[in-house]
Amino acid sequence: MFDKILIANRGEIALRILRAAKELGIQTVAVHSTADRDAMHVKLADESVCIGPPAARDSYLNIPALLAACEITGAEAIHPGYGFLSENARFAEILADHNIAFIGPKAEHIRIMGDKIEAKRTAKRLGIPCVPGSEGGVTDDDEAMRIAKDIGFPVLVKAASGGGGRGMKVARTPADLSVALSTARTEAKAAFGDDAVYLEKYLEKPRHIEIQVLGDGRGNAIHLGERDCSLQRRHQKVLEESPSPALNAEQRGRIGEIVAQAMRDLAYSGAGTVEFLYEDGEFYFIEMNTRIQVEHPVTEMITGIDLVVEQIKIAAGSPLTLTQADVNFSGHAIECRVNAEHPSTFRPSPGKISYFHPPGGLGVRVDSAVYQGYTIPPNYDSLVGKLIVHGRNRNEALMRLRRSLDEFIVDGIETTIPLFRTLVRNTDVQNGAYDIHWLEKFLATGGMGEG
Amino acid sequence: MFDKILIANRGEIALRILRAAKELGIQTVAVHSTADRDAMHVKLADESVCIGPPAARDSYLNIPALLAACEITGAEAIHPGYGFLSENARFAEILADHNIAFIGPKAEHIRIMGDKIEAKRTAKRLGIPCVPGSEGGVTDDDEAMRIAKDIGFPVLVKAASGGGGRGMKVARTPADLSVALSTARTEAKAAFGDDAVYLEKYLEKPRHIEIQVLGDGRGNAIHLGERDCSLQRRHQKVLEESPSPALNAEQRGRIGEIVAQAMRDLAYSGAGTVEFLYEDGEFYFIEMNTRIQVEHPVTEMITGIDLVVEQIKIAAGSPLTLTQADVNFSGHAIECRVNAEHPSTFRPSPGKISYFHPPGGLGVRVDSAVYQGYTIPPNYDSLVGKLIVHGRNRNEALMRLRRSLDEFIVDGIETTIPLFRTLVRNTDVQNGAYDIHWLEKFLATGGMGEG
Amino acid sequence: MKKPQPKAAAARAPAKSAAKKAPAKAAAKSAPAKKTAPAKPAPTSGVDTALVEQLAVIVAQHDLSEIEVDFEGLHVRVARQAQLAAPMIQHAAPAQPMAYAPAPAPAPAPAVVAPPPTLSVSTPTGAENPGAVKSPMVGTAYLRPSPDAKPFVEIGSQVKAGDKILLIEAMKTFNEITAPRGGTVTALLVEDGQPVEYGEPLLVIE
Amino acid sequence: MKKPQPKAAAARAPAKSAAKKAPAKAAAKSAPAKKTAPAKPAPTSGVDTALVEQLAVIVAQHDLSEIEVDFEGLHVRVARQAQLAAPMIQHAAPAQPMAYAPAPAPAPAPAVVAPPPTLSVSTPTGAENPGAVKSPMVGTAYLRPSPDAKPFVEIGSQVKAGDKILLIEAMKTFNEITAPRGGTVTALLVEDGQPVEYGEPLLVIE
Repeated sequence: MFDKILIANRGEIALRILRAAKELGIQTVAVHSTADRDAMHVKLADESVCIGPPAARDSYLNIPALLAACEITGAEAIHPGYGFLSENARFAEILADHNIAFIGPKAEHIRIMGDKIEAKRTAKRLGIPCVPGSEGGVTDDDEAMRIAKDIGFPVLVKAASGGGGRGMKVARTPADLSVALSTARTEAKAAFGDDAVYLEKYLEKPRHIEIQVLGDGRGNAIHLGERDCSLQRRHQKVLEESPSPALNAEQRGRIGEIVAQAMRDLAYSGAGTVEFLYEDGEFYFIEMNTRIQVEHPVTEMITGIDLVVEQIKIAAGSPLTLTQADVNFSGHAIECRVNAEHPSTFRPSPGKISYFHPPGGLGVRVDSAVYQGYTIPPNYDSLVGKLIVHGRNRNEALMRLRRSLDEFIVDGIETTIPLFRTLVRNTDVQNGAYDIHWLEKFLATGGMGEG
Repeated sequence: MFDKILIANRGEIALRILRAAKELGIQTVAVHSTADRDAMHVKLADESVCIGPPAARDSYLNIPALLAACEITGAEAIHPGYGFLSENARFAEILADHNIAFIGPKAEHIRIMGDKIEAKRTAKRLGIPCVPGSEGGVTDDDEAMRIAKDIGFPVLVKAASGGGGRGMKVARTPADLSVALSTARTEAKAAFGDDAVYLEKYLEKPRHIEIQVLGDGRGNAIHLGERDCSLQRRHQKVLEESPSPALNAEQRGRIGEIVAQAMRDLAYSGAGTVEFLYEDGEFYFIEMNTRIQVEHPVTEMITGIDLVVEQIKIAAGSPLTLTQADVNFSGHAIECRVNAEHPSTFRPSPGKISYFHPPGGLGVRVDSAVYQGYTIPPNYDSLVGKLIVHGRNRNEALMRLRRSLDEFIVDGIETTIPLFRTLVRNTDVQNGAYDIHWLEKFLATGGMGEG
Repeated sequence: MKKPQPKAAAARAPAKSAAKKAPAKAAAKSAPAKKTAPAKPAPTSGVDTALVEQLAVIVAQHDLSEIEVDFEGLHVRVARQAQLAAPMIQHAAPAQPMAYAPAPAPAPAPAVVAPPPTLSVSTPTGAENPGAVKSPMVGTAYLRPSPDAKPFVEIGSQVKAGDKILLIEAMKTFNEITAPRGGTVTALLVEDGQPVEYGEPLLVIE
Repeated sequence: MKKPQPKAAAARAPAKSAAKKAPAKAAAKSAPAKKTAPAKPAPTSGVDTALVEQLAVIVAQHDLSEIEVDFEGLHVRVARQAQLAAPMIQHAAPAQPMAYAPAPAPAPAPAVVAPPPTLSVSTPTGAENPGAVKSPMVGTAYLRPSPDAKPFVEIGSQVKAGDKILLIEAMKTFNEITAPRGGTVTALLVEDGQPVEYGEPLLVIE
């Protein structure tokens, strides 16, 4: 096991990593920018090193500074958290060159999963279900119709060189296809100078469901069930829960085992998440995140497994001691990401926290790196903290979430707590009847009563 | 189910009850003395009623005021918490006369268990193991010797009318007995005017182990395992854990089932705790507490069962829906009672909390009714809050306790947090090698380095 | 840079935040014993109350907590709860006596959001009338002996000490509340049939 | 008494505690300033209240908590709750840059107790010399080009802008640190071979 690790991140995840390290009896080095000298994890760490000015490229993304910090403190390993350098394959390689352990997967797996096309190709090869579609660009209308019928309508016609929604058309029925094809081609030609399009199954109201995995790089891998992260705003997850209200145990076991087997075949090492869209009982691969995720506590609460501790153990060379049979799902967990933002306009609200009182009691967990008197700097993301509740069933978790949200006080800045107070009282949320478009629609139709 | 309950208590247990009620969707009435108008549960309750001046006899023990508060708010039930009126059989009867539900057991069971002699007689009748001893006063030395040999040495010779340790002598061997008898008789005669003595098995280094039970008053009852509360100072529990480091699953199951069966025979209703001394594999009944206990969260953490919710459901007339098979013990939990006291002299330290920052993260629960700016009044007990940790095993729980104690900040008053920081680093505590005398000895021999 | 060795040492010193605050606490304790000088002191016992008065002015003007003078057998100590203390108390205790945290509607009303809770320490309402008669018990206040009868008192009523002024009913028992002193009823603070808690002001006799 | 109906309404209004606290905070900040306006006390009892007054001004101006004077049989003690305000301000933003929370020894040393943590916001060290040259990187500082060589600079050295003054080694690379301006080296703040972090003052050129 490591004697000392360096935490190359900030905010709540830095504190999360510090807590795991302390519980393992490992010394901690906090590195921080000048904007983060008062961060809680800096105060709690055994050692701290200022590595640069506020701009992330000069501090948290500054690889030479991180290496120098390891050198002067003697840290043997770096935990990258999420964001920043956590999915930078080159960083993992550089660390290897310097005999510093990277607490994350192998560089090659980071690289594969960081490339959308390569990731999808790998997923297919490993038997992970993907969105059905044409293999490549389609130029012939008859071929397009044959493929579309094969996939099943509705289908999405996408510019092969596209992005950002331009050159995308939906054909709901065979009759719509030729118009969709010609419009998409025209737009694609205009936008990208290339009129090649491809076809893909169009999902009307998918949920975002992701599978948490752990592998030890030696061919052992397990899954820890799913998280339902369908409540999103601008592709940012807002509230996550597990189990998903949409899945049953049989479905969970099936997709979980497919993913776990894929990770065994890959000899994947560390924690990872395979993300899917889910509709009508089918899963469609989106991407794989080769790092710990913001919403990992949801899985920890229902399995009792400390994912960050497992990451560290694996990076230190331990084989996975957990088997799939050791993973028991108990109860229901929900996480709310409390951001320093206006609860309906989402305008960022950095600044000084004049009063901070987190909720407590049975089944309530708060992962937050703020404290009363702390100033949230404007330089980074707006996450104030995560409120995670656990109950014996979904209803108990919802009631617990409601009462703990009502106890939570963060004064001096605007936060999204009022948004969650509204969501937990919403019938659709209570019924689990939401998809990835639900929250945007709810907000657009005045769900928060304003803006 | 009740629509509205009144919480006839204060401090952390009042907040605990409020949280359970909110999670059940029940309206809450907080009653409080003038000293507690700023209490957190008063601020969070749906309604609050000031029932009297600071002295408990004029407020929290003032039955007419409580009845009047029910009358003007329409509360249908009263939760008494612990202490105050929680084990007052007459109060339970008066509430029944006024058609107000008492969230606790039947008055007759409170009365039986409130009388030491009656409690022991009942325990024996129900098959609960008791400390072996003479049936009553012993006057004849030969009879005393016969009984002593039957019990097994060492034996304790106690004044029949005694109390407070006067007239108590230990005979370690048969040779000591006659001196012990005559000394005890002389002391007993002088102190109580009655030289009758009785004999009892003397326990050298017992542990305090208690069994949590739930019954529905209809003959259904289950046990929820044990709590080891051996770390005590002046008969006050300081740190509690479950499972006990001294018991194995077979012992737990055996004593648990004895107690559960006794509660079935009694048709006991609500939550209760049967307390034992434990030595050399044997249990000896001390007393039964017919209420929720301070250390109940330890059991909640390893079973996932909300004991206060169960109390309320049972009082509302629900049959017990949990069966013994539903009670699964998962991991290990430890509770520290953080008091407003000097950590080595235990001098009370009421006053204003100038900074409060509870620990967070995985497996950490804080049950506290204080907040920054709150003044702990000098009128009541000194409990600031309870820190409860849960881990997959005892070692994980201890490491988690250590790191969370190191994060816990309560400024402005003295607290016993430093005592726990020392205890969690103590080898005996780490090994679970302690009995009910351990902490007193540790403190007396300068374990805290001072006083 | 924070390093383990120097830190442990450095930390131990400033760590005793409680100790640091001790002098402040001691001061705070002595403060409430605010022996402020009487407004119009007549010279008594040969003690120069004019001096006391002057010291009192100084102690206030300069926002002091205390002045002590020993001179030729005269010992004078003037203490005061300094103004400075106020913002501190307020900071944790904003002057908003009604700022209790609201409860969310427990009924599952979909769109109703609980207003944010606040944790603050209430300050006794300074505006409270010293002539207020407070409820000695929890119950329901009645202003008249029976529904058809005239009220015991009205605004403007003259009362003598011992006069019945109200009834408070608790557990079907009607408790007579009598005037603690004579005077004129200048305000009725409760309505007929209103529930009252312990210490709640009922009416004002001036 | 708090009742559901009026409460919901009342609570919504005062909920904005952040706004409420603003004036209190402002007061706290302005408070230490307002101890002027000396009164004009006439001497009484032979006690020199002008002295008391002067002491009062001093005690405030210098943010003292207490002055005690014994002189020819006169004893004067002037105290002020200045201290009270200080811990409060500190509490949100203490002027103690080194008050970071100490880490407990992670090695399982049975009897070692972690010093209590503190959470406080550091203020930039005001005492920092404007002539300080700060480290542009993390690494190990060296004062001489090689172990046997003479140091680049010593206290008293005259330097021109661009002169080599230090090396900082990171990843086996020695980075030359040059003087940002000319002047005299008046302080060396690091030792040879000392690890330095970003922004750490290395030496002072004045």
